[in-house]
Amino acid sequence: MKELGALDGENVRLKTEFGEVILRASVSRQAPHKRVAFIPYGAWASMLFGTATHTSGMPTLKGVKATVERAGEAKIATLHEITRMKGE
Amino acid sequence: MPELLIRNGYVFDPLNGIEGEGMDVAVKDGKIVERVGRKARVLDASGMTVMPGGVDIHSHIAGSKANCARMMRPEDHSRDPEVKTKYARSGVGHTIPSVFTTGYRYARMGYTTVFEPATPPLTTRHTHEELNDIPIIDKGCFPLFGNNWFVMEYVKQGRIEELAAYVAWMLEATKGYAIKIVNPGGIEAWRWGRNLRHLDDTVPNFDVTPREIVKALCQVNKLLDLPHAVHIHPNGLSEPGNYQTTLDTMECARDFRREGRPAMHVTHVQFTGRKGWSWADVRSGAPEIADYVNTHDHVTIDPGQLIFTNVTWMTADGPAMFALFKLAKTKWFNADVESETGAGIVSATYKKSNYVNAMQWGIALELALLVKDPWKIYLTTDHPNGGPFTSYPRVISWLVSNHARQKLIDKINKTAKRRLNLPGIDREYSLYEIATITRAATAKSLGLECKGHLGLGADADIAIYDIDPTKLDPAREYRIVRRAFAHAAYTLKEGRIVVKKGEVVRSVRGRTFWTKPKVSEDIKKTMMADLQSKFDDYYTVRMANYPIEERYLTASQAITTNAGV
Amino acid sequence: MPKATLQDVLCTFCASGCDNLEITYDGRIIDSARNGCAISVSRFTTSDKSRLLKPLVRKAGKLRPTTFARAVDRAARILNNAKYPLLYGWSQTSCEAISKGIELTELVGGLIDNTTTSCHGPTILGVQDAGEATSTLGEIRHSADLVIYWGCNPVHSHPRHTNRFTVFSKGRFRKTRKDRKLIVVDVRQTDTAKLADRFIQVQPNGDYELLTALRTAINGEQIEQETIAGVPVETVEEIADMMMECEFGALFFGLGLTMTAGKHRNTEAALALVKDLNFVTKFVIVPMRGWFNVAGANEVSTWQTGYPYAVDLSQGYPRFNPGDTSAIDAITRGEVDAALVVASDPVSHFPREAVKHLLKIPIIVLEPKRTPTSEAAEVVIPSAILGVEAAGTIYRIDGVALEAKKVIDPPIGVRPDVETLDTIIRRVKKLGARR
Amino acid sequence: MADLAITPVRQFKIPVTAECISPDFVAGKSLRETELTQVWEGNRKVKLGSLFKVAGEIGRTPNDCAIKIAGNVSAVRRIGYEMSGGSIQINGEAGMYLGERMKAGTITVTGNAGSWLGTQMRGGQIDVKGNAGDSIGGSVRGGTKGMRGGTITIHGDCGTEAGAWMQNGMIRVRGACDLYAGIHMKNGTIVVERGCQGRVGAQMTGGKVIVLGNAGGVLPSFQFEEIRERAKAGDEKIPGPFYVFSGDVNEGGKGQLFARVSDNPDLKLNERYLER
Repeated sequence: MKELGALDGENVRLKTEFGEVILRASVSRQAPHKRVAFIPYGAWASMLFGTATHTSGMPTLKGVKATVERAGEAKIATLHEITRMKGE
Repeated sequence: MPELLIRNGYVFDPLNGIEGEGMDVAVKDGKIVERVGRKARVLDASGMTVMPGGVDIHSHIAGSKANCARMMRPEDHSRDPEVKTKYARSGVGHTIPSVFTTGYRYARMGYTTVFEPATPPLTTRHTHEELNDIPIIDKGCFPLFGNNWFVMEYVKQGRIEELAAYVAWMLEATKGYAIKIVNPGGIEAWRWGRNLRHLDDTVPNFDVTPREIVKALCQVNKLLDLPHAVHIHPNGLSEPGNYQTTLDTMECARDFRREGRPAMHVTHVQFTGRKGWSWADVRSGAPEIADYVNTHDHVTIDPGQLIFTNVTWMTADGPAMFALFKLAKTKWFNADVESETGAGIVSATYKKSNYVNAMQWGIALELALLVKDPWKIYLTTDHPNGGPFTSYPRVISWLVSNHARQKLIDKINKTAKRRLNLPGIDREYSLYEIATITRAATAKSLGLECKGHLGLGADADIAIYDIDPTKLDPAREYRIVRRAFAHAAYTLKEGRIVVKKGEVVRSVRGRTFWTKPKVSEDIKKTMMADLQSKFDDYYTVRMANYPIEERYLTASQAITTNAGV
Repeated sequence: MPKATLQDVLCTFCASGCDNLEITYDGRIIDSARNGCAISVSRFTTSDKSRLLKPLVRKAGKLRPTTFARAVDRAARILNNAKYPLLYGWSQTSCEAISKGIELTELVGGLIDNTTTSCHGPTILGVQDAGEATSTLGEIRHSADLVIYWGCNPVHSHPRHTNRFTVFSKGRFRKTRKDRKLIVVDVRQTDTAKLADRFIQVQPNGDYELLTALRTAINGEQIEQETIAGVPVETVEEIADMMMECEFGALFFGLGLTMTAGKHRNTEAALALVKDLNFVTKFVIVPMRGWFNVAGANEVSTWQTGYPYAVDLSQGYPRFNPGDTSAIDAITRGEVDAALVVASDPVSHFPREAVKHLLKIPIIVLEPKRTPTSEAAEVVIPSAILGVEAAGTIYRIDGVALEAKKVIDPPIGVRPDVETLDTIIRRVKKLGARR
Repeated sequence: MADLAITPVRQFKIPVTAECISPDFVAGKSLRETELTQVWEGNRKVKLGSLFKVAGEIGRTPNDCAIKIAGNVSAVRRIGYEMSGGSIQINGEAGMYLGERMKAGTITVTGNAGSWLGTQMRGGQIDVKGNAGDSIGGSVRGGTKGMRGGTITIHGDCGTEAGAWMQNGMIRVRGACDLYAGIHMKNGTIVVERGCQGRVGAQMTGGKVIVLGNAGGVLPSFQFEEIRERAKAGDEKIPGPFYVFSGDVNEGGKGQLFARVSDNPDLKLNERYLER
């Protein structure tokens, strides 16, 4: 968080090769884990995953390379908006 | 259900002493009856052999072990699929068939009753879910007791009556049929990566010996008057020189014989019937074991015939499976069950050229040929350990025809051929004897009065094979015998035709047999107090959730016995 | 109806199978759920507003209430006309319902897959190559003197795991915490790691290298690298010694292995490590299965079709090859033309690309509560909540079968999945399955 | 060689299983017969003729048959199943299980090919101009025997587990490989010209993997042997120099891993093991 200059509770934008999403950042209670962010599963996190399963049926849902930046005023999408974005 | 008359078949019904007489069999409401009306449907069995439906006493077809093996071996399934038809669900086969395929493939061979010989009590709800799904055949399962903590503690304290009450409670709780012992004490030693080799070794932390466990449970079997004998897989599986342990184990049951009924059944004796000191020196212990069985009436056996094909070893004997895995170096699965038993699975292939495999194949056949009384030995391959149950017709061809045996003997490992007694044995089973070891004797051993025979009141489970016993010489035309037993002309289950010309034409639901020994209340009360005080310490499930309700079995058939305790 | 209490009830959250819950209820309202963990309480609150109470069918773009018969008919027609339907979910419904699901899949010629495909599917693929040395959880409580949690965080995911089965439990041969050593391996110091005697921080996606190094050390071979996945080689040797010197070791692993790069090969390496350890001591391995009946979905699918998940029955017999017949792959390639989703929410949890395709095809949903998937569906049929409003069999982490109990009646008109599926099957048969 | 043109009538979405598109199946059949052959499209049995236009002539024996497929058949599985001669030319995208259990003959693909290409193949040639999927030349699920012979050449990149459980034969990837190239390999040779993601030769028991380009590190279960000037791939000698590792020691493996020195600076510290 310090490197980012982000404050606890501030919105950040996460981007991976497959998609991006705005989420609220908070200091991890189970730190230190430098340069690693943790997101609970769900509609928002699944915006960031690819579908390649390499003959395992399982997409890569952990250890995914992502960039994090402060999102300024951008709002967090509602569940409805997230589903609509996935449909485009 | 319409009445049915099976006309003019050659009937083999060993229990009622009928050997190939041309006669009719009348069926009404699923039972064999004296006669039927004129409008009864007629099934012309002229020129064909009519037998009771096959009864398999020992075949690993259901439960947590079988399912872990299925899950672990997709390569075994993809080669042997069954496409769905109008009457039959789809499935997969070879060494561990899926449940629907299991029922259909048994019915195609004219088998109508099969028992799962080893279920950990804690996971028996799983076994019953699979048994419920297996179509057509009647069935049951044997819960494992040989390494159970409560059993070993009662044996240590010598409280046989409480032990009997505990076994009665467990049989009712798990809806099990008979007492099964596997490597008594040895699987408890496997908790620390060790095993027990002999009957008088001591079980760590419990201070009892396998001999004491076996004797106590044989005594309990008698006290509870259970329909079947104690079904045991002795210590020292696959160890060279373990035939002596088998003989000593048989000796334990000597004074628990019951009038006209044996006290012990030793299973897949081929795996524990070896003389010699090392793998390179395995010899056949069959003559000694056959001699013991011929000269005593308190024990019966089944050979666990080996087939030269790819198989899946599967037994509760965890330590033995790990030892075999170190030799086979294929896939190994192990699952110990808290305070009760264990399980081990290894995928393997039996080769004619391999010395030990060839000896195992020979020992099993020697047992079948040297035991004189067909009521004391039953046909099994300990499916899927020795081979899949679908290979029973091939085993039958080896038993009825010395020529068939000799052809294969010439192809096996030369040293094994020299050291086996098999080449010198020319006994050939008659169809009557085959009918005995595949249905009449097994039904009698299991104590199933309505099975394995065609007398009045028996279940109308009938197999009709396209063999004319008056014209066919099984010894010469063993291929015809093999093909006939592989694809029954007709199989009837409780009077309904389920298989025609080896194909399933109707799927019916089979019943699950279990025993319910009646024990006196006061003994039960003291036992229940022990159980309630220790259950939460020994198990991670609550005692209230351990028993399986009778409604859980889609078609339940309880056999009650009056315990002498 | 006076207030009543039910003892020894099974919790319907995770696969630990805690079956000593005490539920007090009054008519159709549950008052309290005691003896379980904090999460179990939420599983027994049934009256929240997102509850589905009426069958819904999409007309002119909007989901409108309809009768059960009409919803079943619509569902049956969609599945019957599809050329490659997917029947997905199954991990939070009963084994009896799963059995109906397989029958329906065979009838309509489709693909049946459960949430294993995005959870511990790689574990099973690993077992199919390397085998598995495991045991029921009670054996570990009684005997384990070394416990390892690798890539899992039971303090949050399986809250009572440590005090029912491992370091805080009371076993016959291990009575207290000091009779056991606890090692935690994770990419961060989780709350579970804070309980550990040794915490090993591994770099993300480095599990395979670390597992391989441990095997090399246990096989007595020389490791030539200084650090493996961020762990110094001396630590690797130390951990290897701890594993070899224990009397009975237990390795629990979670999605840290199955979801990171390497997937089924990570789990295979862990299974092989435990297999190697059995040559020197007694060791078992147990996956930390998620949903309370995901193991049941594998068991039923295996005994009926021979395969644990991702089973293609479209050609009249079972075929299995994750990557080809698994839900996420088949959907992403646009092969699936209809879907039945039971007790699961793929629209939320599937990767975005897969959801894009899923939203293009007609979806039938059997679900107790509204979810993004039910919002996007053609047909929605409410289900009674298993373990609360309906009884049925489930399988615990270690394959022990237990019975989920029915505590209260479901809302009027809401049926258990097994009944709904049975009705759909009969309807499809009446429509005359073509094949 | 008699040319048989099989052209998809549309872009298939529902999976099609058509192992009948193989010289062995069509050899000696009439065009009519071939068109009437039943194939699966999803859960429907349809005539081959309804999915593909079939034109040209069919040779009497497999070796006389040259099948030409123009268009995207990425949804068609098992083309060239167990073929023992002749050729298949796919101008476009090929599907999964291409040339599974193939004994001889050649398959060429101008576009990309799917996963499980050349599974358990015994001989013959497969040549893909574009990229290939995962587990090429590998085994079936739960099986322990991959390809036994023949050659697979991928001009683009290929996915994970190339040559899994490989028993023998040759795989040459002109592009890059994802993780686990040569996993569980028993014998045979794999050449990867533009590097791998890593974990090369995991759990291999024999055979040889030659990596030009960065190998993505070496597993701790491999031991550094020496630096060799050249590596032998079949009858070809590939100039090095190469770091040579042996493994996988966890499986008692005698496999060899060649990583070119110039592309693998991260392996430099192994040079300290060289005797001065």
